[in-house]
Amino acid sequence: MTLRRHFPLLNRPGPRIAYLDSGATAQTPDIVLDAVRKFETHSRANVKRGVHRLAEAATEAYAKAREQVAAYLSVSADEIVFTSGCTGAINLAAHSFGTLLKPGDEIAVSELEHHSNIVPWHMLATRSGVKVNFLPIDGEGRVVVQTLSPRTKLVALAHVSNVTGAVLDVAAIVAEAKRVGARVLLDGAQRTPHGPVDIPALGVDFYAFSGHKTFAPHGVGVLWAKAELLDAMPPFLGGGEMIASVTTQGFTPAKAPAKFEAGTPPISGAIGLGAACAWLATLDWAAIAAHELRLTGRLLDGLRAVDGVTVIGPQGLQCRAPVVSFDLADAHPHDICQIMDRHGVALRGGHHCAQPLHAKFDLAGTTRASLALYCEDADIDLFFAGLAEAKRVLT
Amino acid sequence: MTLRRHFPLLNRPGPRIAYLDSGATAQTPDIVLDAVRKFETHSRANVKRGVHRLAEAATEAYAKAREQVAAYLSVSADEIVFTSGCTGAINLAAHSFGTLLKPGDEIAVSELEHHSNIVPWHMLATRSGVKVNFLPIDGEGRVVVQTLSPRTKLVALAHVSNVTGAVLDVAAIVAEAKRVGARVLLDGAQRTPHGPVDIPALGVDFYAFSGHKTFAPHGVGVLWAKAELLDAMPPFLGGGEMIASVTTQGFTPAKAPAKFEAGTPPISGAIGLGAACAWLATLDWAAIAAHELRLTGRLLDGLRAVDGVTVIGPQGLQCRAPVVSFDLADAHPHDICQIMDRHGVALRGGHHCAQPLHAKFDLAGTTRASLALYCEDADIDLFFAGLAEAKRVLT
Amino acid sequence: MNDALYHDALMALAKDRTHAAALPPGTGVTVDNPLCGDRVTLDGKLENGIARDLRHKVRGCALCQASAAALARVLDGKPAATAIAEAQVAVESVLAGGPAPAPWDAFAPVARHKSRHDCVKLPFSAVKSLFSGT
Amino acid sequence: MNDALYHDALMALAKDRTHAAALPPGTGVTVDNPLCGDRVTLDGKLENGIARDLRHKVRGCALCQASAAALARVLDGKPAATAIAEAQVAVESVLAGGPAPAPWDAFAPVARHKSRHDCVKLPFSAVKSLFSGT
Ligand SMILES: Cc1ncc(COP(=O)(O)O)c(C=O)c1O
Ligand SMILES: Cc1ncc(COP(=O)(O)O)c(C=O)c1O
Repeated sequence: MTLRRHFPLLNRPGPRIAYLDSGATAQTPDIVLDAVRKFETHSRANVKRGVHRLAEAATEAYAKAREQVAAYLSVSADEIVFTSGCTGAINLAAHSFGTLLKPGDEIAVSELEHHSNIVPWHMLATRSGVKVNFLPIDGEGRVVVQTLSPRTKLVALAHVSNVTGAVLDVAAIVAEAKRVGARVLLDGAQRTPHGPVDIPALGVDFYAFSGHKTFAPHGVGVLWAKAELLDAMPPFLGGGEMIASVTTQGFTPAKAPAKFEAGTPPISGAIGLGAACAWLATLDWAAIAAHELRLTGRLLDGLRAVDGVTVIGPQGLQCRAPVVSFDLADAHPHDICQIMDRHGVALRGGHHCAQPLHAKFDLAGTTRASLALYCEDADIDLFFAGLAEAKRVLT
Repeated sequence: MTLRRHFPLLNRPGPRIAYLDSGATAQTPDIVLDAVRKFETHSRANVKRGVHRLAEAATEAYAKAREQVAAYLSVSADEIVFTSGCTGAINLAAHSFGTLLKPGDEIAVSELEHHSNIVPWHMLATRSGVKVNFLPIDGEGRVVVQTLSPRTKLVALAHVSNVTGAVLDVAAIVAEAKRVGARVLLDGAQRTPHGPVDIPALGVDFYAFSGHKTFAPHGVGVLWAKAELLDAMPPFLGGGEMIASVTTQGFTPAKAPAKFEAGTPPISGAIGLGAACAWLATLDWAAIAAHELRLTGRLLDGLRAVDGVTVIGPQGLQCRAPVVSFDLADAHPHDICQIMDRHGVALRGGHHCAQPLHAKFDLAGTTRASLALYCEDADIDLFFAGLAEAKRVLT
Repeated sequence: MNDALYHDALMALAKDRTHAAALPPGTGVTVDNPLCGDRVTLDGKLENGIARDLRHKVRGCALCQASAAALARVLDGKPAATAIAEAQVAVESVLAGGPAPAPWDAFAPVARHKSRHDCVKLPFSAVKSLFSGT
Repeated sequence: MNDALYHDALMALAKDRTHAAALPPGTGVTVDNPLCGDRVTLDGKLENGIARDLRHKVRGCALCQASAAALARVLDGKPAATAIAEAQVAVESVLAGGPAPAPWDAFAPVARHKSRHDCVKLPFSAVKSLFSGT
């Protein structure tokens, strides 16, 4: 693999950085940095309404970004809403779709969700008397598809778990949701960094993800929703650009996606995300997937051989993304991460914003290695060298 | 003035760009671009919870940005909430402070507000039965400070109008608000680009502004609020990083400002904004203010001399920011802007997200020139050359 | 064709008052472009499919004015369905940078300015809405 | 002082079980750091201002363990008020990169790692809360 060379941070002079924290924030390639820099130095302006040449260029670049993101997801550009991030996207859905729900309606999430796909629904429950149900997870950290209550109006689940790496059985969930007439929202934060997503083939209704985990800038994310839903949903945030008209008496919202993009959008972030999606779309994903899976296999095999290690998540490679979390005897994840850092290995330790999942496994936290397309065997080598040292010092 | 040389877009080879659209989005200096690039190539990672060296560096840079912004406003860093923009900041206030209000409580805005400081309050009114009152404006486009209803709980006003350039009489508003026990929110979007703001001296309770109008990246903004208010207000968006704990039953929010920063924040944007504030704090604002005012005077004098031109806003320079909007006979603002663009002049035409103000003056739109510290006499020369041509062609 | 948007032929159309009228509220149909505030009111009738008495009132930019004038000119006294279809083809061609017969050739420089295309198209929405009931 | 955080002196403190105990829920006081999940439970009593029977239970990282052990060691049998104040001065100095007497000198390498300072400070919150009622 030679993709690593596109990432300036990973190619700085000095000892190798084994960046195994891509699940938190992925590194960003030259092509994205250049797209953002070009905007800032050649066409920086506000979008929409402006007719001078910079405003026209900015508006076109922003529109193109929407097309590039849409193409990555095989959907139509006017179903793409740019948000502040995946969290912003899920909150938008919780508010706008949430206002269409009635007390007594139910929403299903799972025990493995990221807090960003739990707390907005807890808040909606408090606001509006909707009930939040939690689908259980099995011993391998996979969502168990259960019979849904007939009052379920929405099933909101992680496409890929940010802790266990388990890939959701989307077909089974969509079938069960259809049976009870519920909509399906996928939190794709951990899925979009691993290749284009064919949303129509998935058959879901909402899809949310973040720019910064998909090799693009921080501060931008996406909510995709079916046009009919975007039309039916009231706006969430109020402000400039999301209106057709405003008086002292009230306002009329604009059409989607503008209706959901109040105020000046994260223009440079969206342009960076568009560039990232366009670049990712050119890559050989069969090869990358095989590569990511092989490295994941090395992690799983190597961890199995270490006394006192338990992998929290699927033990095999089936339906699995390159995210591996583990517990090492009594050692605290922060201590493990700190020692690994001295070996140049970037890991994350803690509850990974998934306390219910950790409570289920009776752990305060785990240590997580999460890979991306730029990871190589040398990173895995460093990981195991660091782990041996951590084990020696801490246990 | 030599500040222009710091702005790469304004120094591109080729004919001069007379960028008079800073009220929409300001240009960005090298120092901000470099700060962002340095983050992306040297310490890109997610903030908080991470203990590897990149995460530590990112967390420190993000914390430093908060300090830099706080210093620019003379407030304490833990009263600074990073948001997606000024619109995001006002929506946060409308939701979180809004939930503390009761039906029958009143909020005062004015007829000159930007839609971002109207629509969130209209939406709050619909949600919760709060009433929105509009303070009138006078013939010069200034808010008239009137006796407030005793039920007023919040007065939310633009510190500087994005159409008329009028600077609010903050002391008078704060005195009247205090009299009825109302809080004061200032929308500082058009104020922060013109020098440090001494918030404690203003005596207000909330302050909102945008990064991209303050020479920093898009996709970031700030809500400042008094610590006691941040403590009293419930969170707005739910997600990672804003919680102390989460279970399947509910959640406990973290302390402010984390409580209001759900999910991964706009890290690079905040770092850019911090760098911008730190740079701005080093400049000679007495000189810049005099310079901006002199150029504004040239605009006002020159426009007065053109047959058929009406300036919408204060006719003099007293309590006035460098924003000048005008109407030219029957010519449509977009036509004016388009012709000006051929002269390299970037203006904005339309309702500037202030339809109630334009309705008051019985206009569909105006043409606006908005200045920043990098503007020079040559820009004003180009403006008048272009305007003569626009007048010749269009009227 | 000149690159300047506001060349003489276009401004002549924009200032052409032949079919302009001070239509009181409630007359004909009115369409809006909320993005730029343009508003077109159009009135007229069909007699055996022939468009008659076309009158427009435009609160909008020169491009919108010119487009409304051009449309009224090519429609008045013609079989509406065909004339509208032909005008539509012409305007789409010219906005895509292609050729078009007079008076639509006057809009050629607009092709490069995507943000202004809607200004030219607004009168087309109005005419379709005006004659859609028939 | 070694640059490695987890040098022998620090790990010896972290593994020092002298004052460790399996405190059942409800014993002593418990403080949390929600950011990293560390939790310290501390028990003990004051006799004429002298700290006695200090016992800690830490679910947390090695730094937090070591700090709890060090604190129990320097407090047990000493006048609580002065000993806590001295320990506080020492730990603040060492985390700011300054000098400190043993056992606090073991924490010197933590100075460079701001994200870990709270781990060291958590047992101090516990002890202040434990003895605040007195
Ligand atoms: C599965 C999952 N969902 C949601 C999020 C939230 O994303 P963000 O913090 O970028 O809004 C994350 C990342 O932290 C995640 O891993
Ligand atoms: C006075 C005023 N308030 C609020 C805003 C909204 O700012 P933003 O679009 O950056 O959220 C603007 C800018 O458009 C403004 O000029």
